[in-house]
Amino acid sequence: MKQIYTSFHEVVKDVTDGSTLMVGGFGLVGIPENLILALRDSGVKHLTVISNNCGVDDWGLGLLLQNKQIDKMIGSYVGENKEFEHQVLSGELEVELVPQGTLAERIRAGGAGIPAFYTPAGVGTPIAEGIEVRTFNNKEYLLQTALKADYSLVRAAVGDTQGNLIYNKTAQNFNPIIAAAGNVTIAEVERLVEPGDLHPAQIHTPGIYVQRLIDGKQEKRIEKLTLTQLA
Amino acid sequence: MKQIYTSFHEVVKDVTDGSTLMVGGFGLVGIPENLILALRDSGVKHLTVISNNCGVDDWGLGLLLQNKQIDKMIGSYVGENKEFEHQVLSGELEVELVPQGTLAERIRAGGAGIPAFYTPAGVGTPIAEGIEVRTFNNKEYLLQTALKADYSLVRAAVGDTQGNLIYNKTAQNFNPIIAAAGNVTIAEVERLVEPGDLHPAQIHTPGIYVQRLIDGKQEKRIEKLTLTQLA
Amino acid sequence: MIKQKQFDKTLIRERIAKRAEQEIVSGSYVNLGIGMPTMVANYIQTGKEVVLQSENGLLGIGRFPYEQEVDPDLINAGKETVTAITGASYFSSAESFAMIRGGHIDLAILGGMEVSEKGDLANWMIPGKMIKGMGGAMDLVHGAKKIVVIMDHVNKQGEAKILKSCTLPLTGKNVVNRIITDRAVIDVEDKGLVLVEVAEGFSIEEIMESTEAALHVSESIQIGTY
Amino acid sequence: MIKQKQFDKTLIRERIAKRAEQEIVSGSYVNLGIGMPTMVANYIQTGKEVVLQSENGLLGIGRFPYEQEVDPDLINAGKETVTAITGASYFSSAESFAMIRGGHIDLAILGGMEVSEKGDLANWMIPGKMIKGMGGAMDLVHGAKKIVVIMDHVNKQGEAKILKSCTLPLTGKNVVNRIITDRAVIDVEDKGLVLVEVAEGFSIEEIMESTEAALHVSESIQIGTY
Repeated sequence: MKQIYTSFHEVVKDVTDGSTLMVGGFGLVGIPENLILALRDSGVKHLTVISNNCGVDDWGLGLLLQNKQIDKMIGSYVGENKEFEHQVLSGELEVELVPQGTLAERIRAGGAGIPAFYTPAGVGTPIAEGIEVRTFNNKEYLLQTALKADYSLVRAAVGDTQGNLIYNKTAQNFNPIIAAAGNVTIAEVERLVEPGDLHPAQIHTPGIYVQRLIDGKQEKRIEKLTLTQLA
Repeated sequence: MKQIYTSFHEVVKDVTDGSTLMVGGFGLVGIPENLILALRDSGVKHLTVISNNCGVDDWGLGLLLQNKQIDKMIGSYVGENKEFEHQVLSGELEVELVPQGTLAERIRAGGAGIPAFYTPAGVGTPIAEGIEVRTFNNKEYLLQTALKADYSLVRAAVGDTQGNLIYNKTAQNFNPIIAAAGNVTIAEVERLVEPGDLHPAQIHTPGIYVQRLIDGKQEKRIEKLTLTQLA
Repeated sequence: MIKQKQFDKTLIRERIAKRAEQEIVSGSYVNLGIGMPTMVANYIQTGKEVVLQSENGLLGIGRFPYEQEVDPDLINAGKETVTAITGASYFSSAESFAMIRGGHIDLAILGGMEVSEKGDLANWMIPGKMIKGMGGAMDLVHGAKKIVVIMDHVNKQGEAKILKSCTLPLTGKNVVNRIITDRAVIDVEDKGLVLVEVAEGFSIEEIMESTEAALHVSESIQIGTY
Repeated sequence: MIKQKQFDKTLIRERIAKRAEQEIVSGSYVNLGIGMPTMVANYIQTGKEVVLQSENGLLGIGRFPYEQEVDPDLINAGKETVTAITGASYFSSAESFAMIRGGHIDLAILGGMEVSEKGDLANWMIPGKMIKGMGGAMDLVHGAKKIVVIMDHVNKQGEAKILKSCTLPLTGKNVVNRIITDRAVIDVEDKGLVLVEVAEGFSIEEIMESTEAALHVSESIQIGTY
């Protein structure tokens, strides 16, 4: 039922200029490394990218920035990237900053058929400009609308050929909600298995949300290695 | 950190007349059987109950109906219960019928700090009476508000003493969202285990949502036994 | 009326269910409503890959269990004991309706009391009778990519159920894509209702007569297809 | 100014973090912001049962890993490699912020640039400087049951950071419950700011002078508590 690919080049080939992409991950954890590399190589341009962060200068979404493939970025924290700053200041890159919980909920809403919802985050702050404020039970909330994508790129630890996915530890993060919010969802998995190999109650992303699968080895760069020293 | 009870009588003792309860389950599957029995025995009255269904005449929430402990019921389908019909017609019982997906989302919103959201379910139907209609992208939606409860009663297959819960198969249903929407959440578990016995990535309800735990044997009545006959 | 008597109720339901099965495309995700729609599963042709969703939190409904397989915690939305297929997944009711509302289900086959020529559906309450509730129907009609309603063409009194406007309270407005009855297959299009198939033993005229709503006859209409 | 010089920066941060640790009640769920708040974890007294939440989807942050334990897929919200405690759970970002926004976190300890006498907090952007983003701060200030802001009492120029009104763009309006600085503990109450503790080496007058906002002095004020 699902399209199983073996070439990263092929699996992103139909992503056209001007597409809106959602990309899973928090920092460099849980990012679809190989799909991003394939997009860099494809040279697709004028992308709108929805992702919590924007990689670092030489890895993750930072690669697409370097290559000037992104026109607009929607995220919550983009501070680890000098090229990002440069392109914003020069006006090449448009940025929409969204509180992280609002970003997560807007993406979930996109996948769940909820067009809009109210949330307290951002009331009385610059991000409330131009946004409807409404009071429920004497507290103010902002109206926020759903986010959807033409393509959603996610990474899972294990996936079966029916599209069911399981994520590893905090590499889950935005991946399950992004998987549900894409018109076409492409899952890069570290290990591809047969249906029945995953326990039905342990699946984080049911297969219905995934259209394409491909397995690929992960580099898994560590942004900030912090250790407890053996005494 | 959690209060572990051994008496079902004790664990529901502080539920007072007039409380709002959410009760997990779909049909008779995943209902907190022993907590309901304890509420029947406690004789607490004038309850508002939020639950997808209302049990059958002699089991589940039907027991509280029989005992005239429920003043108001919020659910999506209440058809398996003659006493229910009788009390509605006699005006003893108030009913609010909510589309099942709207009910699930209102409960999720209650636990998630979302005061209200828009959904297409019910547009142009009797349930839209008195409800705000709003258009997003040329489609009409209804505004729906969050539901919360004084007490949430859920049932899980396994729980650890930190409150982490795992549900069995379709006994999950409304239980995880109800667990998150109660001011006090009481989990009846079939098996109580130690922290570390559950895999952190397989937990359906993180312990933060659960205040009290108690283990109890389940009867698990089957409403409609349907079999494949051996040829 | 005479022709309807030729079939007993079971045979009529079987005829409708078998025709409805043809709506299911291999590789799709389908939700079958409670009652007659559930029967459609019995007729799914071998070789078709179909994943059935159950709104109580199961993607991948299997057959009914053998006696020794019964798990009281594993039911479908009709509360019947079932099994799960290989590759199934379980989830909460919130996730289940996120899946439905979010447009991820390809097809929902639902029962109907009345359908209007605008595609309005009434299938959940009869004023004056006890109201049991709408369950998941109001979410399904807005969520699934295609909504097929299956029902008898006329009611017990022989009156049309496909109407200019529904007389019963609605489940959803302008939501039905196709109606399949024991007599005909009718599509809901922008211009109105279009008769696309007539069942064996009926004529176009008989369908017109037993339908209150105006019917366009498709240029490619097929007669006696089922 | 003289007194501040007596401490080096590390010692000041340690003093604040240790005092902030006293805010943590045993048996509670706590979110520690990035930077100085994260340091608070180092001072949690033995015997206190505390579960630390990380908004990237972890309930139960443990210590930093030994070298052989490092898992690149296991980080905290500051992107540092961590471990998970026994009884931890992992979940999605949507679930994580449902947990935060839904009021399930007992306490959040956050850094601050400015706090106003109404409890407004500014801690995410300085106009004219590169805007990195607010991350989860705007959700945390509305979600956690208690918000404690920890920061230096004055900025590098010696100017007050506790103001009548914030000059920087806000993170949240009327959200702070308590401010802990290197010099004092101040509560935000309906009547305004209330000075409840003064750190060792400072007088009430010195706190007043280095605070722009009006300060009520608590009847039960304690001097030299930390």
